[in-house]
Amino acid sequence: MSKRTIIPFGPQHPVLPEPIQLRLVMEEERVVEALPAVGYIHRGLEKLVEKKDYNQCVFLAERVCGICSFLHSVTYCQGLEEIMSVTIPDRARFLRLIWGEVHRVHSHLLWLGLLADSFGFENVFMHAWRCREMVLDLLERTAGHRVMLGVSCVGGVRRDISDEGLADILRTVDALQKEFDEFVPVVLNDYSIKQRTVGVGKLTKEQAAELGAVGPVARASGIARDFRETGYAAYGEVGFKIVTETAGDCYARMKVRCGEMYECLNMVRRAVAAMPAGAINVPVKGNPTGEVVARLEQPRGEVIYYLKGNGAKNLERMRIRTPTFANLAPLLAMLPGCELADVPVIVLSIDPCISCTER
Amino acid sequence: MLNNELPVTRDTLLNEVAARRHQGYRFVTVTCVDLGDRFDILYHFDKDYVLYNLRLSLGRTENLPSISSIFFAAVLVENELKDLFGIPVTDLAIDYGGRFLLSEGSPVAPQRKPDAPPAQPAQTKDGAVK
Amino acid sequence: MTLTPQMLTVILAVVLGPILGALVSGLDRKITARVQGRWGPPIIQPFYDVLKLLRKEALGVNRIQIIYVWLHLAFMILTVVLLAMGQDMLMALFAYTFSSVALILGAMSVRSPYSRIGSHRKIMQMFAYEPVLILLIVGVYLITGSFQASSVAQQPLLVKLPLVFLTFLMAAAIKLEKSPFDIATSHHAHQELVKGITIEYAGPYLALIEITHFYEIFIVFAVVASFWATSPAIGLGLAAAGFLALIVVDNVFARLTPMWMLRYMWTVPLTLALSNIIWLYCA
Amino acid sequence: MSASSKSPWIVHYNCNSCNGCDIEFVACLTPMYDVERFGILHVGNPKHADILVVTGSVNHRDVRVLRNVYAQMPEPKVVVALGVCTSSGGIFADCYNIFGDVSKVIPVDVYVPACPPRPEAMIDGIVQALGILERKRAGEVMPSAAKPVLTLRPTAAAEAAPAAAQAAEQGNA
Amino acid sequence: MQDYDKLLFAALILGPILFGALALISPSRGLRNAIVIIAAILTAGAGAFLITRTPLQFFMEPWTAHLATGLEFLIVLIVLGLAINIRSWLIAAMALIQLGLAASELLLPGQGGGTESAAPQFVVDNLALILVLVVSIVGSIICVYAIGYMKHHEQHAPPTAAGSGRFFFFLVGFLGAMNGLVMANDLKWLAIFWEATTLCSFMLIGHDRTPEAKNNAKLALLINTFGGLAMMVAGLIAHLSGHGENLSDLTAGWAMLPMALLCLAALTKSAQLPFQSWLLGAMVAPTPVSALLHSATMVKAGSYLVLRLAPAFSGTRLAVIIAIAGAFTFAAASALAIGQSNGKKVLAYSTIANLGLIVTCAGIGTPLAYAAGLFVLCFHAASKGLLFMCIGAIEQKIGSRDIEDMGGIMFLMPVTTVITLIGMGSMLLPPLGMLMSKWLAIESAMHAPLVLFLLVVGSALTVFFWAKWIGRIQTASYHREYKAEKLPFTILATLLLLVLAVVAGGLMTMPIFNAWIIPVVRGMTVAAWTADGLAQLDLAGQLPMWPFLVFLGLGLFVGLISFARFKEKNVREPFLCGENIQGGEHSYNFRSIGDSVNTAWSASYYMGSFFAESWLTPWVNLLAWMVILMLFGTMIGKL
Amino acid sequence: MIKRVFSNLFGSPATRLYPFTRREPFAGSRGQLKNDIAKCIFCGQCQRRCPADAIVVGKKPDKSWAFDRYRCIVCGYCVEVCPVKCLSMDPKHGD
Ligand code: SF4
Ligand code: SF4
Ligand code: SF4
Ligand code: SF4
Ligand code: SF4
Ligand code: SF4
Ligand code: SF4
Ligand code: SF4
Repeated sequence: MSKRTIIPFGPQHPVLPEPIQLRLVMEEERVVEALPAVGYIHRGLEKLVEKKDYNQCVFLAERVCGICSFLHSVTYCQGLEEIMSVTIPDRARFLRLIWGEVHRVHSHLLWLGLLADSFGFENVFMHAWRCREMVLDLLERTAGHRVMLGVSCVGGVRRDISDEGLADILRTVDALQKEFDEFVPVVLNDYSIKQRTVGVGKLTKEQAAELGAVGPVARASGIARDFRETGYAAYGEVGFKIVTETAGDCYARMKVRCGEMYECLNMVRRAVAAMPAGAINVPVKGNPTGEVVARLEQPRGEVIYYLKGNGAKNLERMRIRTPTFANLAPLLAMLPGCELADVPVIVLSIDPCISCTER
Repeated sequence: MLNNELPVTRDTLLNEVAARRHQGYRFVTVTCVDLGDRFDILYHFDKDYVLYNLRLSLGRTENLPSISSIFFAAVLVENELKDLFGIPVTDLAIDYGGRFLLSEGSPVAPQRKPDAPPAQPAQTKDGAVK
Repeated sequence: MTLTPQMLTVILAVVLGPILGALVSGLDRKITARVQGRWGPPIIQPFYDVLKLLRKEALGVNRIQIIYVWLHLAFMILTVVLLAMGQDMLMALFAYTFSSVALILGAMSVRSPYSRIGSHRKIMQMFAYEPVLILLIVGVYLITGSFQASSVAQQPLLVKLPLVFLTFLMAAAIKLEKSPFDIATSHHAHQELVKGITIEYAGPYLALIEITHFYEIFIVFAVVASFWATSPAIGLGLAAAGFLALIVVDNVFARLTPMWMLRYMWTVPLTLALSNIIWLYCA
Repeated sequence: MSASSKSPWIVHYNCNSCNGCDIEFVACLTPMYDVERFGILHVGNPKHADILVVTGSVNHRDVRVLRNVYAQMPEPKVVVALGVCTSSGGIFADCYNIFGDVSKVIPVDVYVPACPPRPEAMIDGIVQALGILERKRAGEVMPSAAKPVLTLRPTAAAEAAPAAAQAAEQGNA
Repeated sequence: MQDYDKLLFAALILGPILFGALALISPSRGLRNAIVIIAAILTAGAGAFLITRTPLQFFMEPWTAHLATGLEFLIVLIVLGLAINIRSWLIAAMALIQLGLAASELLLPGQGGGTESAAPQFVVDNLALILVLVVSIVGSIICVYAIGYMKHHEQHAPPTAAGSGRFFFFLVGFLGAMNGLVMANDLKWLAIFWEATTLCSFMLIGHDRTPEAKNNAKLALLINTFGGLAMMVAGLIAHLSGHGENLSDLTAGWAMLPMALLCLAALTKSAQLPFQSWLLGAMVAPTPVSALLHSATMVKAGSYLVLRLAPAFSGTRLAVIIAIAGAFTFAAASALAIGQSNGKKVLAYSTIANLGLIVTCAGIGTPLAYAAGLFVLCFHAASKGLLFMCIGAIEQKIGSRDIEDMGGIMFLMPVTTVITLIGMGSMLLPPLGMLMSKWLAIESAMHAPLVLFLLVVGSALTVFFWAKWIGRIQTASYHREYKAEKLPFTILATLLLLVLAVVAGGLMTMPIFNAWIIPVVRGMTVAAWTADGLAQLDLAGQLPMWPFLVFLGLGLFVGLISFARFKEKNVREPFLCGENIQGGEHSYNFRSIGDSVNTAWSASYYMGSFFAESWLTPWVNLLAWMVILMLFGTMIGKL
Repeated sequence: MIKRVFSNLFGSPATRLYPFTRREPFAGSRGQLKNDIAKCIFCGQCQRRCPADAIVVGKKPDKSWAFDRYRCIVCGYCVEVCPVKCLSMDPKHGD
């Protein structure tokens, strides 16, 4: 028999929060081939646009993913607003930014916890998720739900944040900043974490460009690409610093995301300060006609919605390409040559989200 | 009609894709729209936040050459086209044999409009592997 | 047959050993939870776990694994008996080693890659800590001139074996599957091997492994305490300190890889233990 | 309560979840909610588990996985379904690749509705499952969980209709 | 010396050679088999009878000295002829030197006694007795096993293979040579039998006459001739220096240089590092050859010689180096075994390691160590002989000797597999013999830090390769059917016989130790031994067996009950992340890419980065050569 | 990390001992849907807008409002569109 080990890694595997299978071929514990088997979470929701009208689909878009749920609905709404030539009020743009960035913090904290868990650092996992509870409480107070904010609509947002709510946001942001100041340097300087991440899952800049990596994965390999630079929502006004690293390993990805968490807090502060008054949405009349590709930067990178309407209240076609879909090919390039113990670390280092990837 | 759109045919597709690669574009994704009589297949590329799109109009039974030899990253989405639209994509770098997203018991080519019968024969029991 | 004090010790150790081990394990979970800012389970949780497991359906993959799990337990108890009898320590170590080997063989007998990879890692673990344990015995021998476990009561060993003590704690971290060495199996679900070596055992068989583990915990901390066997109070204090140190280390370390473990255990602790031993030879 | 319900070990399978339910379930393990208080361990392995937590509806590929996972759990075992996807498919009920809700594949003992349910609601559901686990261990055969539809009628009509009829309507939909 | 002692003596040495010759000329297979079986029974019986007659001394007629000289010339000439035949000029050169040595011994007058000394030419003391028993009992069993094995082998062997008649001649005759070797006291006779075993081994390794077999046979001849050369030089020096050309004289007096040379010869024969290569190469031979020559007996000749000399050099620097050389071999060979997936090579390395352990014990030289050495020798012969026989049977069945191919043999050949498991278990399981021996060895090494360290490393390594091998062969899936196994009668009978011996001996280790080994050791008079050391021996003998037996018994008993009560309905597939394909015997198949069917498989670890033979060998050989040099470095100080 | 370990060990745990300690849900939080049936005019708006088909409104002679909790995704869209505002979101998640 073969000297090679062949194992299914997933779909039901506790290290993988979502079902996906990697068929690993290993020599002892060194991975020589890793191929993904997907489809454990494919529902076919793109086709639901034929059954639900374009307003209902805002909620559908939100449930493409339960992590950056809000950002999905925003992408969808931005796309429709472009087709239908709707200009949304300024306050709505700022609110979208605030919720978006708070979402990014929660997503990155969640990721940090799961990554720590993948290399058995339970304490970091627990602490990251403890901080994340602060963010989720904030979301529930401002939007009415911890996960599915349900505040997006075509033409703006459904819900306003009062001045008191904004003050609440600032307080939480400060509290988070305090936690990060204590916690993030500890994590980044920990000997054992470095052992498990430095030099693991390397992706060179050339590979990243070639294979179309997006988001923190690309930025950790030295590609300074971040769609917030295009200034959608209120990013143009609020401005932000793009965080990049060059090493291209798991540690660099961790550093990028940690840096982004700080940057998120800064943006939220600036957005609250610059928050314009006024309406939060405009009424939208008629049905969409035409096609558009809407893109924005999710916690995991560039998400793309292709939307096509033909004048009916149901869209003709919706297609979603998520950041994880783009990062799968780079992942396959990172795995061969690593050790079995590194597989979960590398997989989680791209912050995979299979749910929206398979739709 | 999208911005930066270029119509291509099956014959010019690979050359155009190669040209994008040469110009430093990044492969973004492929979108397929079933127009009922034909497929619109959109290849999206990006450079400096600007999209460039190739639009290929494909007959309902025509083969589609894979671009995975030029952009490896396209292999997954091309498998998806094969699965969901039943489009025979040829020369895939990794071929999931029509069982990429779908499995035993799934509908065949579910995103294909119903009036056109699937060009692919029904899936075999075990599916094919690469 | 009259009940000699020695027999009494043996019976006490066999009966109370696992109970103490379970309590230590429960305390471990509670303190770990607190260290992580959580409330944690009740301290007697391990008892609930074992009782529950004993009453679950006895699933298995094949029959061979069952024999081994019993041997695993039997040789662990044998180790306790030998130590309690004050018998030869090296022989006790061999019995103990075979207990682990039995678990490994049981886990290897199933055609489950996760279980088998876990077994191989367990072998690597044994390979990593075994020398340290033998050196511990060498150290004791050099001090007391005897291999008998009963000889440790003669004087506080810690005085002459400080480095060996340290390395024994490292070996204990491996034995108890603590970070950074929790590679063959883990109390924690999120491990690449899921449950590694124990993955194919269910219900009562898993309970047997748990009970064996309680014995193992008991042995480990009994050995820690025996570094100051002249005074039970200091010995217990030593065990408590070692216990806390293990929990803290568990919580400030990521799990590291098998290769790292081998490289580490064959350099740092081995050097420490060896220098301690060499110093004893020279002294 | 005996040892069975004081030491429930959980295995979790995410079928088609959008992650919403998933991460809320994970949150239950973290300091704020800490279900280990109840002796709950997330073991990740069906062979060690007492409770199978399912999130999401089942698609055609998940069917076999879910069946396998369930089959590999030793008796007694209970299934807790988190989120509306598990109980009806939720918003995705009409998707083409959905095989059905969880009860079409394995018997479900507790449903926790909402999208996603709050961690508190999940804890409620799991605590409820503990009772069922206990009774199953005692040998009771437990019926699968019901998913009653709440039907309200105009107040006047409600007066007219006998209360019993209304109760009947609330039965298994 | 009584007449029937002479008969016994002849039966042990000449008997096997005679029967071997009969086997060679016997016209039919049936007759040959009968001859082999009779020879085996007679030899074993004679060996057993020797127990009652020990100690014995044989004084030969004076004319036999000339016979010895003649035989010595004959053998050297044969070697020379062979060397020329296979075009190995190095061997030829060594043979020529040997010729010269033999001649010069005739010409140069010895100082003092020489052959006229009153020492007996052959001696049977307890040490020799133990070896005779090992050779004539284990060896005979293996010869019988070979009957069944060779029948199958003839059908599958390459067409170049020599006839089975010749095979049995060397195989059976070898027992005689070996018995002669261990009983010889006179250095000349020792050298004759020594060379005879070399020749036998050359013929048997080359039996299949494939290029590989020929090459490896050549290598064996080369290295062993080198050892033989060292031995003859030792003889010459003894002759010249007047220390007496008898082992008993050597052991009584001080003769460091000849002793060192004899040790060198011993190291080559027992394949200690850096001379291990020939033994590994020898594994191309049919398995009975490996079992007989290369684990159970011939290699024991080397360790026997070291044990024989040990009392004499005990306490000297030579002893220290010998102990280190052995311990180093133990550790290094164990490490090398980890990287091997060829089952026979693993056995070979394990053999080398255990011989190293014996050599170590001889080097340490305390009573406890000496006892440990004897213990290893006996138990290793039985266990390893058994294992080789098992692997031979397995190899003939599955057509491979690769460990990774042995998965699932549980179903194919349940009887052999269980016996193999017991054999392997006997290497690991307390209180069985091998483990107890290792225990004694480590305890006796406590005062030699370097040796101790090497032993510790080695014993940690041993677990690795045994565990993974056991793990592989016993792997079972519930739903597969056990096949009834058909083994040739001779193979089955010998396997059962030997496994019974291993188990019975294993369960009675401490009684055997107390009743046998301790008296043997106590019966020796060694100047360097202290009362303390002897007390240690007794203390070790006091290890109670009952806890082991009780718990082993309990564990097995309860385990077997659970085994029997395990119900089919409780069987579940192994965990494969939920993607098992249920039902059928292949429950370890899973669905993967595109719903394809895949087989889960986990290969054993060989830790190539640490333990690869190819890169480890040069380094350990280098170190081993340094140890050998030190062996003679100690002489320089003395001379 | 060691600092964190000790501050946690000697501090009090973050755990909220649900269900023994309950926190009042935030105002405006979406827990579950409630219908003040006395006000309902059975117009069917909620049914038409509900993205999850969780509501079935019985028309004329046999007026009814049937709500399937096990379908409702708690989005609050129906609350928004109900013309008489008889629908509301209870911040509590259970009964
Ligand atoms: S990663 Fe999260 S969701 Fe997945 S098993 Fe672990 S705790 Fe559960
Ligand atoms: S990548 Fe997709 S699934 Fe993941 S968080 Fe973003 S939107 Fe959600
Ligand atoms: S992969 Fe992403 S969405 Fe999935 S569990 Fe992990 S963090 Fe959540
Ligand atoms: S993994 Fe171990 S240390 Fe962590 S909580 Fe579980 S039992 Fe405690
Ligand atoms: S119930 Fe809602 S949150 Fe849960 S998986 Fe389904 S869509 Fe996601
Ligand atoms: S929209 Fe309001 S009034 Fe109309 S049916 Fe629904 S609940 Fe009743
Ligand atoms: S309320 Fe809306 S749905 Fe009802 S009749 Fe008026 S417009 Fe139509
Ligand atoms: S809350 Fe949303 S899902 Fe629930 S009934 Fe109302 S519209 Fe439907």
